[in-house]
Amino acid sequence: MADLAIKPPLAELNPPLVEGNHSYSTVTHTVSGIVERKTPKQWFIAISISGAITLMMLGMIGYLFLNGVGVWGNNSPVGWAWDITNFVFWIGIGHAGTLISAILFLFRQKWRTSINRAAEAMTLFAVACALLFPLIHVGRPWRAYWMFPIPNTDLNMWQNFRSPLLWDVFAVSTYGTVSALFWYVGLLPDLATLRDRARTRIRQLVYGVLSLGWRGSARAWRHYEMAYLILAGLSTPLVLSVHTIVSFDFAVSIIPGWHTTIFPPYFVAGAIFSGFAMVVTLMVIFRYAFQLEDLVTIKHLENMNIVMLATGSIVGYAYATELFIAWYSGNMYEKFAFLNRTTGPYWWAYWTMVSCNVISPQFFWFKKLRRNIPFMFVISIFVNIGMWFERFVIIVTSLHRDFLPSSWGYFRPTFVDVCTFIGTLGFFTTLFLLFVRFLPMIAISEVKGVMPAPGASERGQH
Amino acid sequence: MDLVQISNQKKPTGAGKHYWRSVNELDGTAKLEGWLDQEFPAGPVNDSSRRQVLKLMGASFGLAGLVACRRPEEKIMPLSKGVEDLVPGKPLLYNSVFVHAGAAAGVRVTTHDGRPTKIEGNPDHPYSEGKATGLAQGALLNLYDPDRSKQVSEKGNESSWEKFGAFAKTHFDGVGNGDGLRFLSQRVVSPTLTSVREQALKKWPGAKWVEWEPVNNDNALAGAQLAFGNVVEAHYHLDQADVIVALDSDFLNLDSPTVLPARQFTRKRKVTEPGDAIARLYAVESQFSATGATADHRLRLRAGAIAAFTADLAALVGVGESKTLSGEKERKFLAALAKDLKANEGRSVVVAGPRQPAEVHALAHAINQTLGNCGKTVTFTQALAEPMLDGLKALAADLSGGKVSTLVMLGGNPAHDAPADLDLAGGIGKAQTSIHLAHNANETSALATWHLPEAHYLESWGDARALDGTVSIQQPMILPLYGGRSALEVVAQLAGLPSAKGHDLVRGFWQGQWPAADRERVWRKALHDGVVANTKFAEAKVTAKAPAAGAKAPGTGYDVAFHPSSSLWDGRYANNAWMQETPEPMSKLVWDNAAMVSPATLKALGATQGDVISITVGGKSIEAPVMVQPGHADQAISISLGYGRKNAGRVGDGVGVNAYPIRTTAGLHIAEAQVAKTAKTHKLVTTQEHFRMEDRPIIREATTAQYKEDPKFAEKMSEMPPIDSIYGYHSYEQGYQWGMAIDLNACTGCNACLVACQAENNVPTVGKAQVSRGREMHWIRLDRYYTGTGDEAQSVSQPMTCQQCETAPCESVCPVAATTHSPEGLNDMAYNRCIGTRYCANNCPYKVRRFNFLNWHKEDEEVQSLVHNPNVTVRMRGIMEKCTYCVQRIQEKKIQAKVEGRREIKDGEIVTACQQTCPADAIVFGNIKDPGSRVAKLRHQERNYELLAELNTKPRTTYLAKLRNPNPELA
Amino acid sequence: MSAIFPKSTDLYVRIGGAVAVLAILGGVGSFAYLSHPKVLETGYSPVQPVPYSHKLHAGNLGMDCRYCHSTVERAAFAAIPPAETCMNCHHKVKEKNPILQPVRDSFEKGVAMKWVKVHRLPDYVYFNHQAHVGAGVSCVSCHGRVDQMIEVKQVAPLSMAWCLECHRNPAANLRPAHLVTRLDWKPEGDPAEIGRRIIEEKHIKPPTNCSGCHR
Amino acid sequence: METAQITPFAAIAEFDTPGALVQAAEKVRKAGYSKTDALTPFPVHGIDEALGIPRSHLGYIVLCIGMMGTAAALLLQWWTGAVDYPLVIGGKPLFAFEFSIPVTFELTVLFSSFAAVFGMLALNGLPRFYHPLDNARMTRRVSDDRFVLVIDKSDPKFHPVETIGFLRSLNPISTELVED
Repeated sequence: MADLAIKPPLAELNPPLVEGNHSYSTVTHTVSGIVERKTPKQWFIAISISGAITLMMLGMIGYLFLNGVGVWGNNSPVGWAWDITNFVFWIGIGHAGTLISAILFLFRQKWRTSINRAAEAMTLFAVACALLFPLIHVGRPWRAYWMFPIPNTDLNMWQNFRSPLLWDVFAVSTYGTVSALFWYVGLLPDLATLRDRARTRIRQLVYGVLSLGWRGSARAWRHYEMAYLILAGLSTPLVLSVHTIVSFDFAVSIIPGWHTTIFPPYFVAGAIFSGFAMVVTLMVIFRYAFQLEDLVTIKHLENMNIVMLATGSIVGYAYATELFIAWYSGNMYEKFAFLNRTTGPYWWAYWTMVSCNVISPQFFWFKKLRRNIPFMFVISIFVNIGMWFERFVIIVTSLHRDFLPSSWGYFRPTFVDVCTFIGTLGFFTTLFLLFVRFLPMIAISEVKGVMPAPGASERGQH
Repeated sequence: MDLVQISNQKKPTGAGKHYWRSVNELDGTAKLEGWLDQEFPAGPVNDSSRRQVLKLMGASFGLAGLVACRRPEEKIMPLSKGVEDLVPGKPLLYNSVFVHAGAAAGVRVTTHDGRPTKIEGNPDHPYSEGKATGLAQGALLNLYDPDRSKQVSEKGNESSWEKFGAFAKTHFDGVGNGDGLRFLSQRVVSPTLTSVREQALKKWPGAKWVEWEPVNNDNALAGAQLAFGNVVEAHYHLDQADVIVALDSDFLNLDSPTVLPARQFTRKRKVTEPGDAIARLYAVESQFSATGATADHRLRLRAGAIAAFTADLAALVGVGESKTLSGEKERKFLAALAKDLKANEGRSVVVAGPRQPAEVHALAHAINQTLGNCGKTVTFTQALAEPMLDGLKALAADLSGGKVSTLVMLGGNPAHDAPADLDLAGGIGKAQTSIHLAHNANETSALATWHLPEAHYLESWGDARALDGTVSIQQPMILPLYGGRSALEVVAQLAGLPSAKGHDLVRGFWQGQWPAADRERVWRKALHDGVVANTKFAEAKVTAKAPAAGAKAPGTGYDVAFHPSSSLWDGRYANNAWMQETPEPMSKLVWDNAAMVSPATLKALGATQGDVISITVGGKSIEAPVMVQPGHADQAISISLGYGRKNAGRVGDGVGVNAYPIRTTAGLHIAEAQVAKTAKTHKLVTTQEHFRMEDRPIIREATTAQYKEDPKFAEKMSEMPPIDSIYGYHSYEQGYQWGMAIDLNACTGCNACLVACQAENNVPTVGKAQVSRGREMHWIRLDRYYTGTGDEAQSVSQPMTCQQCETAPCESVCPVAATTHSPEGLNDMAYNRCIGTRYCANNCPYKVRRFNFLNWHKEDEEVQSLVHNPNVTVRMRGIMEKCTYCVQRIQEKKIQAKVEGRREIKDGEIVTACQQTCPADAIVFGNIKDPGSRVAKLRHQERNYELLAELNTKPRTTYLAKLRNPNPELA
Repeated sequence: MSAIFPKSTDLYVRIGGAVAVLAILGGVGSFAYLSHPKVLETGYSPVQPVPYSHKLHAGNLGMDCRYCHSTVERAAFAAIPPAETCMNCHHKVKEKNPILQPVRDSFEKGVAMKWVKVHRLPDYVYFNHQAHVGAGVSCVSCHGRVDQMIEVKQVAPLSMAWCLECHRNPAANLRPAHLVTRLDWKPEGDPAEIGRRIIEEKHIKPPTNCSGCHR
Repeated sequence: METAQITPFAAIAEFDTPGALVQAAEKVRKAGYSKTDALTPFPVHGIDEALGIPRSHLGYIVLCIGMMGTAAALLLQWWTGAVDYPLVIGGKPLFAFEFSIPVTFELTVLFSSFAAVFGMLALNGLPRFYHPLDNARMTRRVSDDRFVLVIDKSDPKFHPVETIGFLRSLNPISTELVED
């Protein structure tokens, strides 16, 4: 309540985070309503489509397991292609969620509250899609468990901790676990809300069990807030470390175009960039679909667009630096690698990447454009495409022409490559649809926390 | 006997699978035949796919597998009787002989429990010296070809040897003095068969015996006839020559024999000190050959113009009157060449290739004589045989004239590969009875009344002469898998000789040649050594006449030159997957042949690579995809024979283009053709797609002069920034430290090492579609780079295999430690630990790691797995594999030394498969810590360099820079 | 409002939780135990086509292992004897015994005996009897007291970990090479000391890197 | 319906704004009640001070377990790589601090997060599916827009009648005596 005094001036600086005249109960009602209302027809249509695509993905994976990695276009020298491209793409998407929920939390960015729940969900589902690829890209998936240090009595074999790929295993699995915990902790109070509003016995039982008997006692809130703060504090370095380590897969190698010291920051920026783009894509759709315009305001979207503008420019700067260093280093292999990227057989991929990632976000310098819903939607899609291409460019164009020209080659995807990737999009959408159907897609209790207190006495709290 | 035994080809269990017979049992008694049959394979079973299933089950079962914990029963089936010198699991070596292009090359065959698994050269044979060509080694796979004919058949219906025997008895008693009887065989170089032939012809005086090989040395023989008045064989001693001129001759790769010339030549090219002199090679040729690539000076001249060039050269060195048929460029070349030759009288040699007409050979002989080379760098002996084309013409005439009632074809595929204008296919139909003996039921078998399965040379007794007359006994290692018989046996049977058993015939014949006293000893020695003592021909003293009338100038059309395929030869190896996937040395083309043209010609044709062109010779035409060969002569096309088979089998059918239809008696080697571009295109697949070095110091080269003044040139070619490891380095001081040195100055890019590795390490083949995806599996590849302009290109070749880096980038990145370093400096690869992330391959700067993208053994039949080396794991899909310096050979020798109580392994005791077979001795393996070892000595030469040393990978394989010895006047 | 869950719920939940934890621990434990090669692999003793007793031949009659497994010192593989070897004696001894009929058939008809393999390594493991016997590793180290087995039984796990134990410190399993087939041999004095001496004179350095056994 | 027969569990009062709750809470503390609590839909600032609830110790728990994570990671990498099966890989040392950093960091974070979450649940005695307060009429809305003040019967000053009376004096929306 310390900041009550300075609320009026603040209000002039900052537009309200919740528009329309909402009270606690109306917020509760608006959000819970989505879950309690009868399922709309469109939802069934949507999920049956995305479900079908998911099934196709499973089919593709089955086909892959039966025949081997050869059903993809991967070859020698291009040992990694769409598989790892998709992996990095999805991991990158994931990062926005953690960033919004953790880093913005530490920076006391209150506007995060109405988008962090959905963003974290997105993180989880993106990580789920990402985790798929390290598992299925190996030649003998039934031996994938050898990547974990499970005590083995017969072989007496362990892992090689010098391998960035192994670091990845630890980083990504940790990231997945922690994000899940963080998300669930955030859900507890809202699950309790749903439990208390539940009419039917089943809902009571399900949400009753899920909410673990949360009752919002002040003594519980105290530990709760501490836990939330700690998790935020842990997730912040974690999220940075994850994409740093992912970038190590390349930076630690010796392949020109991979062996680059700026990868960690460059990858993290790119991850945030792509993640925010995905959040915007989703939010634009769902705030419209569920009439959440009051809670997810144009202000929220604008803020995210500003972040995209910033990170997009950083990424563009990174591209420029790469080229400069390649030229400046005087290393013939390095020089060639980047010349080949920009003018070689994959020039089209490189320039798609540049125009989508560097040029398109520049429009957000204009307030009008960054507050224009259809426009930002289109741009966010472009950015998603561009960031996929960034990973493709880094992985494939570096591999297909390295040191010895005799072993140079060219990569062409097969239909299995394509369908598997499209499949993950379906898988992601399916998970997200299930989420918005059965769980509160906005953090109710947190939003209440940042609302001006209702009238009864003038004394609200922050 | 269950399949696992066969599938993994190890844990030899005595009589595991009985294809086996020890030498002295081979004249097998009925009883032995008996137990052979009973232990014969029940029939092909697709084993690898079965293994696949087990693997998947093993994966999915989890605990279930544990509860039902007892394994599937595995049987051990010992021999019912012990067999002399068979120690289960110990390989047995036999000397035998491989006949190629009408001459013998001694081979040493490794057998594991009765399965021949590897062919190497016989060290005691003059034309092998322990080395073998890719073809000689690859021919092994034909033994296990599942498409080999397994049945005697009459008019396409199943029959049997018994039925055929009965038929033959009556039929051949009925041919009277044999007026209507004709024999058509491949080149006969077997003394025994020759004697049997004589007996047959004595029985049927009216009969005729014709020989035919589509790739033959008629021109050379005719050339000798022209020059000396009688048919003699020229033997070149390249190790005696300082200046060598190859006139359309590819003695390093294509022209047989190649092993001996390659050895002689490279011996003359080796250097130990910067000052050392090396031979100088001039090549004048149409297509870009391995020899041309090695040459110090190369003149590209369309095949038809070489005759004129030779005439001019002859004139310049004082043979015949002077003509000037050649152009400006040629004259400059000629002047310098002639000068160089004159300056090296008695130490030079001119070699004409088999595709050049008799006149060119005659001129070459005359030049050599004038230069006083005869008796020094070239000697002569009697020839093994006469030219064969005329005989075939006569036979064709008789056939079409209906003079032939019975035609016996022993091996070969005449209906397919005889000159088109003779229409033998049509002729064969005219003979009332035609009998065809062949490995596979091929195009000819389809036309014959009787088809008889022929035994592989590893399955049958025989003997053969080398070009110098040396005789080797051909002894089988394995009883015929499909009950085939050899030509020798069939002829003997037809002629009604007392015994038609190969062993009796061969042994009987030779026993007759030797004094009764020590027959047995000589016989055993001959078998043991692989050569029969004192069978060399005596040197023939001949003098060349003044050359015949001058050569004519080339025509105005395109020259099309036919040459054998370096992989399929004349087509007989078309169903051999190893050979199909062995890249053509210059273009790296696999699973196809193409019309090779120069960049200029391609432009002239208005075509791009892969466009199909039609080549018309005398009204007949074929369509072939066109491919650019830098350095090829303009207005000329080279196309290799042996492709486009219709009845080769599952591997060879419909692969490539059949060039025989435009090959006529008039233009058997070089013909004038009309060429036109068609609308069609065809996908050509190569194992290498980029042939420029991009100014990277990959293959380092200098002239001998440059080397002399700057011995360290090779190292200086890459600026090496001082980089270091943050960890410091692991020390490799203890025990053996294996390393390899490859002398680029010796390597001719002949592929012998590649095939040797394939056989030794069970390297799978993947097929055209997969190669096009860059998934070929060769552990050692020969990188080919072109320098200079597209037209006047020079070319260099570099064997590339795992460099066994001390700070291996591949090892650090493997998450499961499947690839680690051995204390002896080997980059170990544990297939059974590999999960297939492919990270190691990505991080390998040499890109020598190979990944099993799919199960390459899916379609294998059981018999195909018999070729596997039991000492090397057969890799399943999803696994990374690579060269291990033949670690199985290292372990074998180490164990042997231990058991013999030796502390040290001698230098050269361990040889890798590639090193073992390299005709040029370009690859040397050994202990680099032993200063006395050959590898250590080579590494201490100044031209030694580490490839990509700037990456600090510390490779154990190093290269010795290439040297050329150009003529200053042409520089 | 009335509570959703009855008062007793939490007690049951906690009990249930405890049980679940125990169950999981038990499951993991038993899996680890069952999957251990010592349990999974040892004790395998299939029925053979002829009830050949090693106890009788190698034990009571005191025949040397190498009489039948003759190649053990010369090759990677210790040969299973051909029927011929059996007949060397059995054409006089028990030449009518019906149990031996399969052996006689094999000998006369040339049909191989179908013995069932007891000691089996995976395809990708290259074990070499010659090398081990030569170094002085006794048969008993891997095969146990075969001379006391009526039916041969696998006694050692033959797992990689088990192999490595010995490859890391072989001393305990070494003896003078001429005694390798003396399954009942007891060293006079400290076996470790004997081992050390043999390692010394024979330069025994068993490999522990991959290519030592996998190729 | 307060009668002497029933066994009370707590006395509770309901407010409609966080401000009101906090004011009331202060009075309750001043009145000497210590076994008190508040049920709120979101963490209300100042309530801890108002009711005199001490700070959470969760941080220390997390720190200890996090350190255990660090140790475990380093031990794992050192023991497996350098002790149990030392293999030369890429010519690098069997164990080195440099290449151990990533995994060590990740495991530290993993352990800490588990500590934070399960520590929090443990400190709050969760999961707890039954609670006497569930029987109260008004507690249903604390997860929506109501703020409830609780005085537990274990409080020495607790008396069913007087405590309720005292609560009424804080002008709540309503009060209730919750049965056990």
